[in-house]
Amino acid sequence: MNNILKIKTFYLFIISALLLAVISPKAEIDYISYGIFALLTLIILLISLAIYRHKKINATTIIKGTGELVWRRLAKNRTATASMIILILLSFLAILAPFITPHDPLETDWGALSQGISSSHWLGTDDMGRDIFARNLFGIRVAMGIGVTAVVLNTLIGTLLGLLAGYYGGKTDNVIMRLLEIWNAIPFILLAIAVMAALGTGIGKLILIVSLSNLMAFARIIRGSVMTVREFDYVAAAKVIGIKDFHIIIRHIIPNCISPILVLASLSIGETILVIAGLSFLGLGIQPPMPSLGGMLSNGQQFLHENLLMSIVPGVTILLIVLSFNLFGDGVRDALDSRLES
Amino acid sequence: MPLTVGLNHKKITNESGAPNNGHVRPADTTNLKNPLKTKIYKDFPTKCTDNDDLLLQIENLKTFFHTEDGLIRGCDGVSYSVKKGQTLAVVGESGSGKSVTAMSILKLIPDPPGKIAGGRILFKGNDLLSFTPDEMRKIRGNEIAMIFQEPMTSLNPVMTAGEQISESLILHRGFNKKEAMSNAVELLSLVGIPAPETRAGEYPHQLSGGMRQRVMIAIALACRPDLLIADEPTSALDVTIQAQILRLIKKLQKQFGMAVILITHDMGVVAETADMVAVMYCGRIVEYGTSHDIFFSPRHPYLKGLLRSVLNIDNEEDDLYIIEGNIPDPLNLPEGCPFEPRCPEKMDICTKQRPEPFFFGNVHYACCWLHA
Amino acid sequence: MLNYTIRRLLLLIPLLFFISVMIFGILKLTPGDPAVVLLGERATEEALELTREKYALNSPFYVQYVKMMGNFFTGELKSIYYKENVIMVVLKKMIPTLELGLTALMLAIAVSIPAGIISSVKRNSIFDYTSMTTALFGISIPVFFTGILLIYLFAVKLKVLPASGYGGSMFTIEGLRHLVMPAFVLSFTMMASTTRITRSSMLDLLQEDYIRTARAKGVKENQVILKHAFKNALMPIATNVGNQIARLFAGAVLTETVFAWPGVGRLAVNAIFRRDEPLVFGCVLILSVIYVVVNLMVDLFYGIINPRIRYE
Amino acid sequence: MKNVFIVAGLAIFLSMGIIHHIPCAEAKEKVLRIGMAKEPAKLNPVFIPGIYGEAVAGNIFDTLVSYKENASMPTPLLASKWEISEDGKEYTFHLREDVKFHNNEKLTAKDVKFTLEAIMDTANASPSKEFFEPVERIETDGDFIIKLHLKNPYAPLMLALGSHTAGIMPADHVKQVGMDAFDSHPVGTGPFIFVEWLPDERIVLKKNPGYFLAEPAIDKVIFRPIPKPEVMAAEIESGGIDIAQNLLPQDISRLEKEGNLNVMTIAGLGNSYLGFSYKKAPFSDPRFRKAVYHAVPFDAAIKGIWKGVGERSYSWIPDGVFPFDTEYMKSRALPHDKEKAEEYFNELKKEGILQDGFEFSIYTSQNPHRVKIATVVATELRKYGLKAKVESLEWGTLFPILKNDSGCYIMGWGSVPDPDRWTYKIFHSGSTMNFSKYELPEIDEALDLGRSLVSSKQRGEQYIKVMRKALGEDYIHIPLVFKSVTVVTGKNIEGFTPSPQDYFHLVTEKRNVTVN
Repeated sequence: MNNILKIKTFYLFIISALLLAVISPKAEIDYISYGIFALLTLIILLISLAIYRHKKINATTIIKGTGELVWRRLAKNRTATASMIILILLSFLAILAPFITPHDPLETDWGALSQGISSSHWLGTDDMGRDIFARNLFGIRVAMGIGVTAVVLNTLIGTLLGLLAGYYGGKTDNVIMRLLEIWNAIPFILLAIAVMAALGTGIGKLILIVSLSNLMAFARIIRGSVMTVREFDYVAAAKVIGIKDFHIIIRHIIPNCISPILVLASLSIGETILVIAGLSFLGLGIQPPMPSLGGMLSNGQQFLHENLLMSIVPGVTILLIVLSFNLFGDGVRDALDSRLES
Repeated sequence: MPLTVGLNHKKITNESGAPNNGHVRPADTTNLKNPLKTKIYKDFPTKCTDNDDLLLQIENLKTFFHTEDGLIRGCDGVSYSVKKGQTLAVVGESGSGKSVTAMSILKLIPDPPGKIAGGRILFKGNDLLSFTPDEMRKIRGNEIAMIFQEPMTSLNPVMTAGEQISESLILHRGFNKKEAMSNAVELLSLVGIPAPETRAGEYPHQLSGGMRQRVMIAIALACRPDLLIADEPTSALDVTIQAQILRLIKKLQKQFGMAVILITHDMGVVAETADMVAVMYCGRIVEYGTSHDIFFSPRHPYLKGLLRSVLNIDNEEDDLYIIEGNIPDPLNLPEGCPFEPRCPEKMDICTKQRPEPFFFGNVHYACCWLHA
Repeated sequence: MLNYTIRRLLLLIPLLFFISVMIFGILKLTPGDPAVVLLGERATEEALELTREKYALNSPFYVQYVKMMGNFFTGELKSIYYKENVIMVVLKKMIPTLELGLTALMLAIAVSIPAGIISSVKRNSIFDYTSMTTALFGISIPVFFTGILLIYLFAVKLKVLPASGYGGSMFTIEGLRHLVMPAFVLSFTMMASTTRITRSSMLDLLQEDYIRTARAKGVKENQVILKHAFKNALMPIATNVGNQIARLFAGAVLTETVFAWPGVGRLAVNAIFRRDEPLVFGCVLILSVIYVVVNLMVDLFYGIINPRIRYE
Repeated sequence: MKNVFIVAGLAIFLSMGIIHHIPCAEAKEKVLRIGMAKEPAKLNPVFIPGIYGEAVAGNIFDTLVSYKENASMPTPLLASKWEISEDGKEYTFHLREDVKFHNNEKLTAKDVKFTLEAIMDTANASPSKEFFEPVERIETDGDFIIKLHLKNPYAPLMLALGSHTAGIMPADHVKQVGMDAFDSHPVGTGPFIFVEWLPDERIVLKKNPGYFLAEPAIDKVIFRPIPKPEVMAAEIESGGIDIAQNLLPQDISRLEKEGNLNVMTIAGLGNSYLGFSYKKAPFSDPRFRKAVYHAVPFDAAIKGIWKGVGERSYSWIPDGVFPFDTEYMKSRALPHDKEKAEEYFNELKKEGILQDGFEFSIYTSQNPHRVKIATVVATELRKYGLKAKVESLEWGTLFPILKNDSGCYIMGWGSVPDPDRWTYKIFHSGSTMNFSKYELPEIDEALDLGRSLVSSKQRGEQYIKVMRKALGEDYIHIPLVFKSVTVVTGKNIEGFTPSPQDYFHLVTEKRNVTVN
């Protein structure tokens, strides 16, 4: 039993279980967030058990799986681990937002306009008397939530296109790449604005448009690695013995392109969050009364004299989120790209 | 081991070796006296005799690498010398420190993590280690030149062959662009490249492996160096091209009276070209002598093993002889003789103490307790 | 090389056709009525009808498209809001855009390439750490946040630089004073990512064998770095600069909004908000053409610096 | 290789400098720089759709009568005197004979006739056509007398003739050049002559030395559109402009405290209101509208958002403008009362008119204050299970949505101090601006009477009837705020006072603004 304590994720599980217990009395404030957090704790438990079992089985063999090697190299990289910790902290804050702040982010308090930091409002209030700390937390939730979903979608679509173009080559490759070239030629932000103005704003449309943003980058890299993998003999061998394309792609091609996908995905999360913040800064994306970091920043620009906090807090939060994702991305790239040792 | 080309048909001249006064032996003699056979020079002659035909003399060179995991002794007290026009072959498995020694001569060891920790490198009488970077630069490419193993990656892909050759001419001989280019074309024809004018304007990716190696040689010989260090020049080429390149080096050596240090792991190449041979293992020379001594009276078990594992057509044994095990971990070298774990004739003393050189005649020596 | 360029330029035509169809499609989806923008609050119904007639706003989809494309190329496509030929309106805004964009581009390259080279040569030195951390901040900080901070610091507090707006051509003092902050903000992100790319590609290249050959030839160290290593690093750097230029357009829109800079990006954004369909159509088309041409220039630049790529 | 790259970059740089004209050096002339919140869409009076066009046109063109100094009393300008017949159907104007256009053509009655007929001509689709609806025939008597014949008496005609959208244009010149070209290069009789218009950058006017009232004291006027209010504040502080308008309340109070700029505030005529649909459920049910009135702390919110720049409004008719009925309307305002709101909402939910979690949008323009008040309403209504979303849209998108019954919206009007101007078109069932689709026969009847009656006392009664029914009983709108007009000028500007309609009057019979 004792070596289960050696696994870090188990500690994560203990912390989140503790948190779960602590906030359970206040659960009725926001059942959904409480539910999500409970689910997350369960997932962390399952992961730590899986690692524990994995460690027990091949405790003897010295040969480490590539996954473990990569994880070890990532763990060794101090900045990457620091960024992971910050990200975990931020996501906990985001999910547990309703339980942390006493204030509702939308609640206006006309008596307390643009107040500085005080015991009741930890980061002061904005021009409509709303608690900046609360709005910031919900802003993180929105920014990270949309950012990650958009990137996941972006990765899936980009990889699919890259796979099709790379694997089948010839005409399909040509068609897909030409279309992507056209899609890439239109300056993205104008396209986003035009679509938003056309279809109206809202989170769903925001995710949709952002997830179509840099398909070209994904497709080109995946296509490249698929083409190299396709030339290997074992792929030819698989074809020879009659395995259907689909299986070949799943079993042979994708595992070999995982590392470029992972690297590009983790590096592009930061950028996607910046794009989302940019769109809400221009007044698209998330509409009031929902809080959004970009929106708070653009509103804050009118109160530079009176209340600088209104601009500094959301700006620094975006910076912190994007910085940790970029550090994490660099860590993943260095870990996967063995040639470039630190 | 690549199949050697007819080992025995090359006539080995039984040079007794030039008078070896002033020949230098490794300094750190151990305390154990050697009662029987050979004289041991306790310490170095203080002033090295400036024998006019002695070009390069390395004395107890130590090059260490301070890596995160610990200290790696790339080259641990190596001494050898080269005379004008002479070819010294440095042989050993990869990781034996032969390249490190060569690179240390030109001080091309990347500073972090590598450092030249001790010893002297006397070139034409003065110690290169005391040279300033500028002085070193005057030597590199001008008096000592070097060619490398990988022709594919050793040429700058965005510069034409002609430009890369004329660069050292412009640098050391002060030629202007036009002069240097015409000289480069000459050099290209010298190294046997057909239609040199067109080739000079072409980029490395347009040339074949053999041709690129010839361009490398042309670059090295641009300023008629006195010493050419060839770090496994033929290992990456196929056998037919290999022979051409070796013959080319031999011809140019004669033509310019140039000394050559040939680093290789292929005994066949050694047999064909070398006057003197140094066998290295784990950063040290384990046997040194004329090629005749090495091939006909090998003393060190490692050398014997090397020679036996060379494929030989007229050798009846059907299975191939291999030297057991592999090179010890450089981070923690064994106490005694580094070859001890793999040595078929090892004794218990081998595990306790490092053997020092025992001489057979005045040139040929081997570091092995068998001959104590 | 020449016929490759011509072929790429010919490729532009189908590209433009697709882009224009796509933009037109999006515009048609947009609710709202451009005629209203023209007439404003007190417009009567038949007055609106008249305007729609004038701009053929309610004829079938493809008729409008053909009409619009025709007008665009013959130069009669008039912006509803500016009452002027679309191409002229965009050209008038082109100068501030170019001034901002090119200054940012030059600033970024001038700073990032030396910084990248030095930090790759002096690895893990203080210079390396500082430039890498600033670079990391550069790609993480939102463009408009830096903008707001600078406005607060230099315009509001120190009152040294004008808060925003365009002060005339950059060759006048007033013009320059207005250009300083927006150019810096726009170039900061680009500077950051180019430095990172330069450093990592230089690090790779300095391990290459031909660098060792160059040193063995006795070439001076800074020659080795500049002539041999950097010349090979130009390609990954050019790729990065290529797609940075794409971000330059997007970033420019945000920077132009924060600094009220009358650039083409902001013109397009306002046009979209104002439902000025002809102007939106013209703007996005011209911006896309510029973007494609710039990418072509980057590819040609490849051809020059990389002998391996011979454009047949 | 590298230097080719650098040389190319420099070449582009230099070429840009040359083709961009170097601005003419400003000699020591008196220049007044005015910051405007929005760029005028049009300068041709017939086409001017909004107050920003009127503000600039006011300095280029002259009108028959002027309301510049006194917003409710017409004073002579191009017309030295005028008579109105008893039945109010015939207006005769006597023009001054010493007036010349900027292109030296003499001003005559045919120019006035041409301008008014251009406004009435449907082909020009003029936004101010409806204000000249009652005019039947215009005849000129010689060069300097002009007669207007009306179908029926129409009191607000004088206001229409005094508004800058009725600036007199040179007939021959316009016929020759055409309306559109005239719009990009207007020629009038006013104190300033049009020089150039760089869209989104500036509009430049120079002084008209031969102006009949007086030679303007400033040589040149530059109007600079600065859409973002915080940027306007920074520009006036850093001396980039001399006169700034529409600043944010927090900047106004700060500048007042700092005291190194003149800050002048006067009551405004612009009213913002929260409107409901009269036809679409659940907004059509008065209880829903009353519930919303109770649910939102309007007084506190308006004070918090508009701060000193506006005071709460209880009716469409501002305080101090006839008919004076503010006291009664104030008494009809509903206090912030959560229980009452809850009660109404539950009633509606019980009767099935309102479902729980009812989703709807509050449509508003992009004016930051209106977006904030809409956010407050949305936030408060969430407490009663209503999911409200704020949609702040550009005018072009907003107008069609409002026209076909948006349900719930925030709009605002500002105009001349005559009740007809913004009651007729807001409450009359026929008017396109009646976004609430408010339709009551007795309201229509009262409004028509208000237009045709001559004596202001009788007209006043009609408007009081309309206000009390629409706002006091039906609560079809919740009036929000009368935004006061604040103008900030540098200390070196003399003689300038703000106008209730955000106009910039530089030269009138009483003032001649100077820059020293």
